[in-house]
Amino acid sequence: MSTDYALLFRALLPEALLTATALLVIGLDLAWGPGRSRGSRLQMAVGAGLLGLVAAALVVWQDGSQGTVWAGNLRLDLLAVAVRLGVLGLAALSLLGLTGARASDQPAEYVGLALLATVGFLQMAVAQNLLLAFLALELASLSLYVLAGYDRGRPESAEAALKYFLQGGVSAALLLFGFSLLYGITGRIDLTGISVALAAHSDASLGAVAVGMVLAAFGFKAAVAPFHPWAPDVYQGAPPMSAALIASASKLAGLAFFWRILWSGLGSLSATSSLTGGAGGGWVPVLAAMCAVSLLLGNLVALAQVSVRRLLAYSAIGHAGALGLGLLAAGEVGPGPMFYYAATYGLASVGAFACLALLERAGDGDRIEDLAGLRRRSPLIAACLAVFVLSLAGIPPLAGFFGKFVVFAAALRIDGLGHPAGWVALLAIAMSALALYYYLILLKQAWIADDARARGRVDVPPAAALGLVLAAALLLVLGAFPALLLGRF
Amino acid sequence: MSPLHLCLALSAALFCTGLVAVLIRGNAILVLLGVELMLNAANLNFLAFWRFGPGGGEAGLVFVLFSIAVAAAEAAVGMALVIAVHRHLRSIRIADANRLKG
Amino acid sequence: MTTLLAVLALICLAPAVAAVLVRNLIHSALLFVLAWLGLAAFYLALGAEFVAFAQALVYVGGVSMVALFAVLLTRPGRTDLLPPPSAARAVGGLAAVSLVASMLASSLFWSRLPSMEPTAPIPLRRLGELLAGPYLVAVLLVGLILTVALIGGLLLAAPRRPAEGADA
Amino acid sequence: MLHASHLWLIPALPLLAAAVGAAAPRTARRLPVALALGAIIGSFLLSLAALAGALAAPAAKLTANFTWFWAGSTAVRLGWLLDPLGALMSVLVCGVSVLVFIFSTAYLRDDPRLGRFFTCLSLFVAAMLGLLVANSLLLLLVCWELVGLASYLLIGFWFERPAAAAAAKKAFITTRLGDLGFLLGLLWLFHATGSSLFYDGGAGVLEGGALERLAATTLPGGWTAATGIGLLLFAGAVGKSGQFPLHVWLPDAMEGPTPVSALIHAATMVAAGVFLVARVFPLMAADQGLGGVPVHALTAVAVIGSVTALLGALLAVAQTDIKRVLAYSTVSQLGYMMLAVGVGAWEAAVFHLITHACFKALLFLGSGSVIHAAHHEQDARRLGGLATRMRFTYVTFLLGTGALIGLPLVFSGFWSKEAVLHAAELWPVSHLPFLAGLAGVVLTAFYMTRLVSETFLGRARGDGAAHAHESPRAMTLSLAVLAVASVAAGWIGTPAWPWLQSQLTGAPVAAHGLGEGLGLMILSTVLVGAGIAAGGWMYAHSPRADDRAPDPLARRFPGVFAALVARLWIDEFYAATVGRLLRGAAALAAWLERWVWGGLVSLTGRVAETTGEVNRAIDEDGLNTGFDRASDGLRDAAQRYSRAQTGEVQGYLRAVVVGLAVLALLLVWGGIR
Repeated sequence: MSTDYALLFRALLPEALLTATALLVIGLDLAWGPGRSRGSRLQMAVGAGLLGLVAAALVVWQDGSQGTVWAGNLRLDLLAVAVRLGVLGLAALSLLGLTGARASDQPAEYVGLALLATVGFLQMAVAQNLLLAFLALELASLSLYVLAGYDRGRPESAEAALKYFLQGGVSAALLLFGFSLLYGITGRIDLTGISVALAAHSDASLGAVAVGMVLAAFGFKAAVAPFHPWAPDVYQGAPPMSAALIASASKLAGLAFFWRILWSGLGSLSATSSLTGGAGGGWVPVLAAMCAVSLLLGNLVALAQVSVRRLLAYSAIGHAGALGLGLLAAGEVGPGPMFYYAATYGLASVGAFACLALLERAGDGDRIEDLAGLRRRSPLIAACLAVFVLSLAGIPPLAGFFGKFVVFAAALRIDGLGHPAGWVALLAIAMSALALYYYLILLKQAWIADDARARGRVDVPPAAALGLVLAAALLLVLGAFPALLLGRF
Repeated sequence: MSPLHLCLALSAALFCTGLVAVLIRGNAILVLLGVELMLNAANLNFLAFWRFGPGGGEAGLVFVLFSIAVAAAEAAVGMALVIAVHRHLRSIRIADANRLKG
Repeated sequence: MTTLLAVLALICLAPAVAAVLVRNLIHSALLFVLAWLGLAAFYLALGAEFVAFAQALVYVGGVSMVALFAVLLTRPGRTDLLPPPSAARAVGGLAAVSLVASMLASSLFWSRLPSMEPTAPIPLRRLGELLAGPYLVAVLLVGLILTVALIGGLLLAAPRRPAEGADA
Repeated sequence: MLHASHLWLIPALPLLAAAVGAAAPRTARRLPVALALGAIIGSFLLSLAALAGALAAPAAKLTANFTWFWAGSTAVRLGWLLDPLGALMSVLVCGVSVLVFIFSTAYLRDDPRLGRFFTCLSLFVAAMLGLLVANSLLLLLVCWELVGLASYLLIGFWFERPAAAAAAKKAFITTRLGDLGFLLGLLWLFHATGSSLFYDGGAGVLEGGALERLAATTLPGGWTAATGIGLLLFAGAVGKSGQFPLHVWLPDAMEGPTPVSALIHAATMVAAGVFLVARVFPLMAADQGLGGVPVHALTAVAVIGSVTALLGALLAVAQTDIKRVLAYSTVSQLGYMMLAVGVGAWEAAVFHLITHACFKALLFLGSGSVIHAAHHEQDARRLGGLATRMRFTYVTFLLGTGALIGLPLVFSGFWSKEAVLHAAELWPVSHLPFLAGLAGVVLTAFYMTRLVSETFLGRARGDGAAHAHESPRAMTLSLAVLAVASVAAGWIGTPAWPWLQSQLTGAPVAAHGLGEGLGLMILSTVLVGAGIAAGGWMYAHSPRADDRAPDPLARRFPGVFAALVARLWIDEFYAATVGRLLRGAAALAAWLERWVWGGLVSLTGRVAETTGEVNRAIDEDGLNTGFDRASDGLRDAAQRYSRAQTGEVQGYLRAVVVGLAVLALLLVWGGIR
């Protein structure tokens, strides 16, 4: 085992870099920050954080996939590399967006916590046993709770964080309980061992409870109904870039995480032949049902929202249904479509929240009417917002369309309509028409409606502008050349 | 009743007790402690399966050590959040935190 | 063995249930501490001395202290007695919990777990080797988690300085 | 001669123009205009070259395919296709676009957003051309959606008008309903054949092997995969081409500037649906059905087409807005085209598509000329007497009318409509489409006579009409060219010399002598005459005195006229059914929510309350009007549901716990083993 330390260090180098950067950022701020303006402290923190993220990404890129390390406890396969790069990129965009958000009292700690959360995401992508998985998830979650409550001037932020924390805590307890049952049934905590033991024998009733609890935790992480209620409140109350992290990087990492647990670990309980065979359910039809409810509920309720952020939250619940569908299909066709969808969805979400952050800094509320006249107040934000929203709506040739296309095609490829996923794909397609309606409302306000209050131009700091343009450009490029992502799987 | 079943029954009972605290107590601190109780129930499961379960190995025991640490961290963050909410609302009634809805 | 465990189980469960039922916040918190102590004793009986020690240390020494601090800091002032939960919430909550309870009970009832000979307890030295060996990554992660909790807890709970309030 | 691998140049030119135009500074107003004109003329020349290449080998499907990306082990491939259908359509679209662009330079001369208008137009044309030369259903869908997006921008171009913004949204959303079918069909096809290429040297989806497989795959209920996919793709065409029951958006879309109406809601965009059905005709006809008669998918096309042809003509009768009359007329003519495809004569449909594009563009531009001259007055009741003031517009408009109603022997519409009706007559399944087509002929003649009489004859009944002058040269030039085309475009497909049909099918079509179709020609001539006579008798003979006088038709048949004015209450039907269904579902959902959230205690009270809610919702819906109310119903449902999110976190947790229990129950019930 001891000979592995060098290998282990190499595998964990990105995490080590991020941790060091996080501590460095906080330390530098303590030494250098006092007496300086919030703006320059923020710039220092963001700059250092970006350097750390880029360095980590370079390491991940350089090393590529290394198979399993540390006695099989970490798995650095293609998906892991892709998810790690994606998470690092989304975190970097969030930091860029942070420069356009209302400055907080303690910017360095914010960046430090965001980097530590990213460490959690990175680990979620590679963990191969239940213990590491749980710890990685908790590291990410705890950081996100704090980030959600970071805006200490607004009661909404504290409330959102508390609600997020309570639901997160309960689902963490559920997940831990489910893990304990899995351990009890199989006597193992590594995913390979669990899947081998489950295939040989499984205890029907305890297994069902364990799977139910794992699914509930997945539902929480990805905001799939009926485990979604935290999402609208947190999206609305949390500081915008915290919400962006929760909506993008956290979801991407969560999907990879549950892909590993559900397919590598619990794959033998999936019963993909399900309803047609009549032999028995498994968790696939149940997850399909969750996705269906999520698609219906998210897209329907989004129609009634007056707050842009809540609208994005409900639309996220709808998207979570599609993401879950990608997760379902991933057992059959590999994680490529799921990853593409999650990554491009994350890009659009980060972008949209960065736009909102800029507007909020300019003193606007987050109601849909507040977008009015955006075209005149800042053509850049309006144009980028249009790209993000159209991508979320799934209009070709933006990446959002191909995300939908590959996921639905994958879901139908399992067994056409002979499989529940096929029917959910149909529902998802129908819901995308409904979704268009509320997305158009956003665009109409931003592009067509005139601003009755004649507010001034919105100031866009260069770094934030860079983030917006990068995200929009990536959506365009990935839409035109999906092979850049899909070709890697 | 075998010791294993007894342990599992206790764990299920603790889990449900914690859940009751989470769902019906109006006080945010008690809700947090309820979550802690649920985590404890899961820990108990691990230990019981470690001791009496089919697989053997030390994984269950070690898992509990880590999850106790995690529970402590969660408790700390949770309490801090309760204090943060209290600063704004002057209340730790969980039902008072209902500004965000719809 | 079973008898001892059963007695200890009651010692755990009774204060936990009481903690959920009593109206006084301080009493409730203290009852929770009692339940955790009972659980530590239960772990001891299971042969997990180190875990029992950790449980006692972390929960009785740490979590309950944090909880009491929070109680004192956020005290409503006039009374510790909070209004009882509304009937609708109580009934709704109990209905929900009873669903879960019956789910757990039935799954336990139907489970076919083999009854095995108890595994031997693990000596402390071996535990140390494990933590430095296969579980090293987990130790590192827990370190980070505690760091986050420390930073986050301080940030969230610290009072705002008046200067900051002015321009927020 | 243009090689297939260079076909992408045709859409690329306008796309480039749009991109540069969008980036141009606002002060350079003329730059986007010049770019757009140059690009479209370039595309026109290129498509002529492509047509020459296609006609050199009409039966060959010249393709240039390439792999776009790999999804796992599946290659997603795209490509370009050069065949007479695509090339002819490209020439048509480019040709009409050139004229409309020229017309627009004068029509919108004073609009401050002229540059933006041309940028959008270029984007639109680029998407449309891409759609025509695509050799992949996926690529076609991408362009199809871009066409929709561009049309959204163009219909809503005058976004200051709430009606324009609403119409743009309605058009986008209604067509998207059909697009769902399209997307599904695409996915299914991709799933079934592993390809989305039309022609791929024998491996494409429209070629032998794949077609046989699709026709042999049967679903429960005896349908074949070919039929299912065909119907789904047709759903997309129904939305885009304004077929019943998704035709409601097209008349509203007339809120856009008139050149837009001419280009996209008469000549090109709405034709995309017909083009799609013609393109995938081999797939739709693959299922041989009963006794060698292709019945399944094509029957639906024929039925929908007939209904639309008749319905559009009926609804046009009672409209007073010039552009709305023409819009419903477009709906009706598109119905004819679908009818023709449905009865198996897709080449006749394309023929009618070509002639219709010419004369409908002419009519729309003519109406634009009138509206421009009459200071944006477009209500026929307040026009009148323009025949003398705008002689050139009047004459060209008359020529367009002649083509539309199919005046015999000279006008293009006569020949193309004759081809459609001839095919319908020979359809072995039913005679109803043929009869519907004949009825449409009378109605078309009637409403067009009414429109011409009200607009141009009699005396001016409003200020706008009284002070009208002939339009500028750029406008009349376009009118002149289109007028020539409207008359002459029919000569390439007469029964005596069916050149067009031969080129399209790639096999010589025997010229049937005048004898075979003579009866039909005489019949339709008589019907046209009857329509003109009735219209002339009612409107031209005794024109209304002023703008408030009741419509002569309303005087004679008040009930019928009222029904037509209310558009046969189709919008109301949507509101009553869709809206009511949604509200019922919403009430049910709200009831369930409250039950879970609020606990069992208040159950009894809630039941009573909710029953009342449902009753109230149903009552209110009885009074609702308008298709748009259906979406209000949806929003209402959403609000009810949204209220269930009370903001109390313990309520959320209750939902979580109940959800968990349900999951476990489902898992146990499903039987985890």
